Amino acid sequence: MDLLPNDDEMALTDVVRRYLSDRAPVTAAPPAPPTPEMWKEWGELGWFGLAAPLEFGGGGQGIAQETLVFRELGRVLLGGPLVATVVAAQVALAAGDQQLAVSIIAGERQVAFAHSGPSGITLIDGACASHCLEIGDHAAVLRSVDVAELVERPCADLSVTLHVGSPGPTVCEVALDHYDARSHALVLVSAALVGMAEATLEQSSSYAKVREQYGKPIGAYQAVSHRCADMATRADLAAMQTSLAGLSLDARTPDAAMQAVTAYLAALDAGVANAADNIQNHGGIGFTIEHPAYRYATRASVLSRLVVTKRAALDLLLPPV
Amino acid sequence: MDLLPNDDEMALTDVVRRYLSDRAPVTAAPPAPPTPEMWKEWGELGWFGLAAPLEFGGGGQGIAQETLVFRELGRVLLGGPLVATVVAAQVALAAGDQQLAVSIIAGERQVAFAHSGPSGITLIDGACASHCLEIGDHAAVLRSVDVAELVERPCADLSVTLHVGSPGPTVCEVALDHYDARSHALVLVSAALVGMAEATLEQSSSYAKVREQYGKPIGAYQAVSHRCADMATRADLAAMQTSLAGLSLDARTPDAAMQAVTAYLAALDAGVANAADNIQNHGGIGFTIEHPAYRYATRASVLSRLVVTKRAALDLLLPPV
Amino acid sequence: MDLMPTASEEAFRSAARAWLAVNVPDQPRPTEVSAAAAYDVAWQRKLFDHGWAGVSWPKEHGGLGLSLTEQVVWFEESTRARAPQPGANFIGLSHAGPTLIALASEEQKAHHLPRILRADSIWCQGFSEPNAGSDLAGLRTRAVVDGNELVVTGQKVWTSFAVHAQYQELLVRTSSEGDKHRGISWVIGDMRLPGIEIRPIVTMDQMAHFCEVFYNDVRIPIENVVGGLNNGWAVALANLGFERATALTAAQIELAQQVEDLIMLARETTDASGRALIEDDDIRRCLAQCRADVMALRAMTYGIVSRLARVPIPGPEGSMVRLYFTQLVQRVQRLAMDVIADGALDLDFKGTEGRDWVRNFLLSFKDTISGGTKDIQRNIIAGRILGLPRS
Amino acid sequence: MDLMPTASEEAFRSAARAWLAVNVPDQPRPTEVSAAAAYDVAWQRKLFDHGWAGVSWPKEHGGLGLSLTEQVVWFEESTRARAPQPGANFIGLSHAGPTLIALASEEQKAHHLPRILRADSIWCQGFSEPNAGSDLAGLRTRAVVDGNELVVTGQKVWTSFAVHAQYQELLVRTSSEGDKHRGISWVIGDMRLPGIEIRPIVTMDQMAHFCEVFYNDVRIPIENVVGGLNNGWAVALANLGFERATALTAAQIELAQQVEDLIMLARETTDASGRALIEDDDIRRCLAQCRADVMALRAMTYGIVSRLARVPIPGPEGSMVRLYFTQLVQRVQRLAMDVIADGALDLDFKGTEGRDWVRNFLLSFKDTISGGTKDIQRNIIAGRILGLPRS
Repeated sequence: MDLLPNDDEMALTDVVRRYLSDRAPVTAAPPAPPTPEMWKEWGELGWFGLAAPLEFGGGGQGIAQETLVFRELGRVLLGGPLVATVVAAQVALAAGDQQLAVSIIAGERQVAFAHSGPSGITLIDGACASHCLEIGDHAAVLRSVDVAELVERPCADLSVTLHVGSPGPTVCEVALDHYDARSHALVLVSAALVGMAEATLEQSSSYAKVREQYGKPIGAYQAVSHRCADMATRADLAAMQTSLAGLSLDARTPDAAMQAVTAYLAALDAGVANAADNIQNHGGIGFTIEHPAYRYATRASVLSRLVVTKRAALDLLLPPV
Repeated sequence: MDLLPNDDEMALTDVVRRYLSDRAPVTAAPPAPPTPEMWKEWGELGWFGLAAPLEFGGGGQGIAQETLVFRELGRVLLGGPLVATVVAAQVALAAGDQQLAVSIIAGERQVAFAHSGPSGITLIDGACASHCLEIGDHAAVLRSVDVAELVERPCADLSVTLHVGSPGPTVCEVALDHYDARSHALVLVSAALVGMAEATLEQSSSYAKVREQYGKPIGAYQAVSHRCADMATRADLAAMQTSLAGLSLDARTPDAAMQAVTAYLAALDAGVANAADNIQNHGGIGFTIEHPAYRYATRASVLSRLVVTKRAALDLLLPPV
Repeated sequence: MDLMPTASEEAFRSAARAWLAVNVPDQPRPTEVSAAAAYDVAWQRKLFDHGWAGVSWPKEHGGLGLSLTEQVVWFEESTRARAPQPGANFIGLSHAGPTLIALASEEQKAHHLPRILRADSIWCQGFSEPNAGSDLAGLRTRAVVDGNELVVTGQKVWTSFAVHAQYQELLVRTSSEGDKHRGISWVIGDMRLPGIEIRPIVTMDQMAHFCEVFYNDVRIPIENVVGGLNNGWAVALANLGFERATALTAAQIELAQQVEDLIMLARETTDASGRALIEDDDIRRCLAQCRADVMALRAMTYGIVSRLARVPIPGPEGSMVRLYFTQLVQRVQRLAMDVIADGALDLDFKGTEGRDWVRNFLLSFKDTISGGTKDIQRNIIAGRILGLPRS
Repeated sequence: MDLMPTASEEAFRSAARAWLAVNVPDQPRPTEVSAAAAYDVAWQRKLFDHGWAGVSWPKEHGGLGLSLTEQVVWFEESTRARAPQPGANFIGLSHAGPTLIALASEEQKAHHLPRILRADSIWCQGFSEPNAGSDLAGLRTRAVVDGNELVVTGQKVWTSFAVHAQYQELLVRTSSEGDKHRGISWVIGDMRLPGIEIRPIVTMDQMAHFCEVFYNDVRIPIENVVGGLNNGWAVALANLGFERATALTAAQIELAQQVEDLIMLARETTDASGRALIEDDDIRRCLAQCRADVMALRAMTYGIVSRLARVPIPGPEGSMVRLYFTQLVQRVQRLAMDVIADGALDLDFKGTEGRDWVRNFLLSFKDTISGGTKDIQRNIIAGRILGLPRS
């Protein structure tokens, strides 16, 4: 049992982190959705199939390793339907549509999450998506989608797009019993939230050392320092549980699905609460669009509705009788 | 609209407070249940019928004034079935049993709350009770009871007694529509909890000024001082809402029952959370039986189950559909 | 203790209710800030024209000369009728106005107070600076006396409606000697003077609720100082006291209404399985808790009014109301996101009565920061109410 | 990252599970403290006799010489089998023992370690004093060197099992010069020496879990100092590190079991209307949240074990575990009071598996105080992990 990265895994983290700090550092202004060119580049970096078999262009590693990458992507609030795309590749593989899987893994297609409702589907972050993925209670369904035919709505997170309308036909459908798309998605969302919780902790902690009020750095006040201590505790709890959940899915342990839901609950709490505390620690500048702090709060809000809500997650952990 | 005591009301508070600081100051050791003699004296002081008509030995005042007395009784954790006795007198009056009412108001009888369960009734604080009061969903029922025939159990609050067994016959029953025994009881419990919240705030605040660690009074640390600020806020909120609820019951406003439930929710939160914070602020000594701090926590636990639980109170405020 | 309204309070309530029933505008307040300000001005002017402006303001300055209780009754009735909030007129009506009433010269009062009530002039606040937030007394915007003028240089921030305001309650440093609390002056600043530059700041709800204001040798007549040169800290404290006491009452009552709207929404909204959200014990009890909390908040505010009826100077108790209220707003707005469910992703989602639930949620992040952070409120409670030593 | 147990870990788990299945005592641990101590000693001796004592202790001192992972496996299996917890042997096994292993002389180790493992000697702790709680380094119990003896005078408090203990890990002031952190020594104290008086302290669960210990010219051989004279602060810090790292693992796993017991109880208990408590969405989700929280706590502990496998010195991370764990205990115990409903009034109420729910609830008030308050844990996290300035 080892929840910390080994040397290879630390190298993986480093490569991703260096690429992102170079190419996609977090900004106060919401960035535009990733272009198909950028997406292709990320596919070449292996982000969409790290846990997929080598023969389909995947990385042949595990979901545990994917969580390390997604922590980094979360840390800088990288845009685009990253989680849905990774999971969609596995759905396609599980359904036997290897060609689709290969093109997704290669970064040639974006797949966005969709939620069905009375007025059709809502596509989250699907501005450039060719397909959409909906995870129901029993199965994951992959459909084609033509974004041009959907109506755009403004999203609470302006770096995320929302489209409403009708999807195209079903391309493949895989029972969760066969491939647990929900758990995979929850663990990747958790990893992104962990990265966000860590990033906001770092922002608060750095700011508390330099921002002065009443002639002292604000980090010398327990009101601030103890809030930071709670942020650190939440982030560590969520990070460790997310690693454990990733490893559990890879090992197909009997409790893997429960571990994934638990990771999501811990990471959601850390992502949401740390984002709010980070805004609080920054004071006025924290709730303006001139500092990235607010984007962690709006992104956490989106992630809290990407796969299942918190209450639905609790219901998975202890179902209604 | 005036939620603060006028001169007469302040004088009432003063008299009670002076009597209690003389005769029944709060102690670390749990005191024995009040004797019949003490009870008689309290009856003569007017504590059991302040809001009852003068002709039955009552004080001819209102529930609002009763809340001022019960704040003081709560503050020193006075023992005995005080709330049930006051409410029982009104139940007897509403049922037309004036003789019983007069004897209760005079302090000649103690009436304790009872809860029915599969194994009979549980009598709370009824060591010297001649009757027991059960408030159901629709009516308040007063029964005679012979404590000698019940089995004693140890209570989490050692200054409170618990007895289990069968009650005697029903003496009177009054629909809540006719006399809202539940709201009256909730407001008096709220007042006691407010007194407790204020007492624990005062204990913490005093201790924080004199207890030193690392060469400073602990009240100079925001971890402690901000906890105290939260205690003060809870106590004030609960105090104001309890006064408003008492006045609303006296004025029979349409929202009086809702005001009473709200008072209970605010006061329960203040009583429970302040007791816990007070123990925390006192450190080690706080959770021993050598300081009164622990008694506020155990008493709040008893009061939280005396009339309705918190969840049941929320259900009164917004009933299940 | 007394619940019974006086006959005149009752009469005032009936009259207000009757007038509001037919006069509240149908169209909701616009979301965009300039349009919202125009809407606020129109409403305030209508109130003035019909004799409802300045309920608790002195009659000689155009008010109704009634008590704070009637002011609260007005807030209650106007929220009940879903009338507009003070909005852009908030600083004038609840900050600057009361300060002028208490401390300004007769000339200043005669000039400014009716204009505030008639919404002829919008006021804004110029207190905080980039390096003087919680530590407000650390402000550095300098005002040098030059003849009978003050020459102001510096920068303010978090100024609401700076673009729309005619006047500003401006705190400037007029002396840098001795304790930082001395040497501050409270000045009536005309926002149209040369040398003032305004830059709107967009907050996370994508609206420009605040501005930065830059002062480059702005010349203000020295008679615009209120309460005496170098005495501005005391003036500002009184002002903050007003804010923390009852100025938020209208917003508090509106929050209670939002909770009722949410309960309604939870009855109307179904989850994926077709069950109404209100049938979920967990959601229902969260809503019930909010209902209790806004009711108790009302009592807490009545407590403040009761205290002010005895001692007419706002004490530190307002910090308890503010601490409780601002955290409660955040709790209610977070719960709203659960109730509107998938709507929470849609920035323009409208609920009952056209409420901007998502923008309200986003804007609520500011509540425990602006007007004194929750940490500062706790410092005030600990220090000034409980007498605990300073940290 | 790696989940797979090694073959030897697997073998250890199977063997432990098999042995525990037939050896766990039927009778529950008595509530009364002396009877509980006797019960703990009997169990530890049985473990020793069957070769299960000191899983991660060195072989040469009677342990099994296995890794910390196997130690955690032992805790998991023994809690799963509802075996007794270390109880009275906690200080010896998790505090004093590891400290002696790290820093004591060969003679001291040879004498004490097997006795701890065999439960021949119970150990207690002598750290806190009435005026040295959070500020432990402010301790004043004096030890004067007199020839080859220390003469100890003073008072300790919050000592568990002082009445039953043979030895004590005792912190005394051996120098009052310079910084208060220097001049402290860590001493092996024999609790049966003349001049020691013990007074039990009853806590709010009505049990005597703690004692005050008074020292009147107690003479302790100077060779009982461990880690060098005046070097006790460093020794104690290492010791606290052990506690905050993995010593609480057994208690954490037990908490997970309590949550499952509560879920069971909520299925079996009905409310006044005859509905099972588990059917209430609110109670069910509170229980689900606790289930998630104890699972995540386990991951956090594995994280500590993973760190210790890389750097075998406990770091400040243990404070995060302790901060989270102690607050979680209180949350679980409070929820338990809701689930047992009217049973919450009855001090002797027994639930599933004979758990003392009410006493556990009462005792949980101490959890965020003893072993370093939650405020102190946050100070450590802020200062030593995040590098924030001291207040």
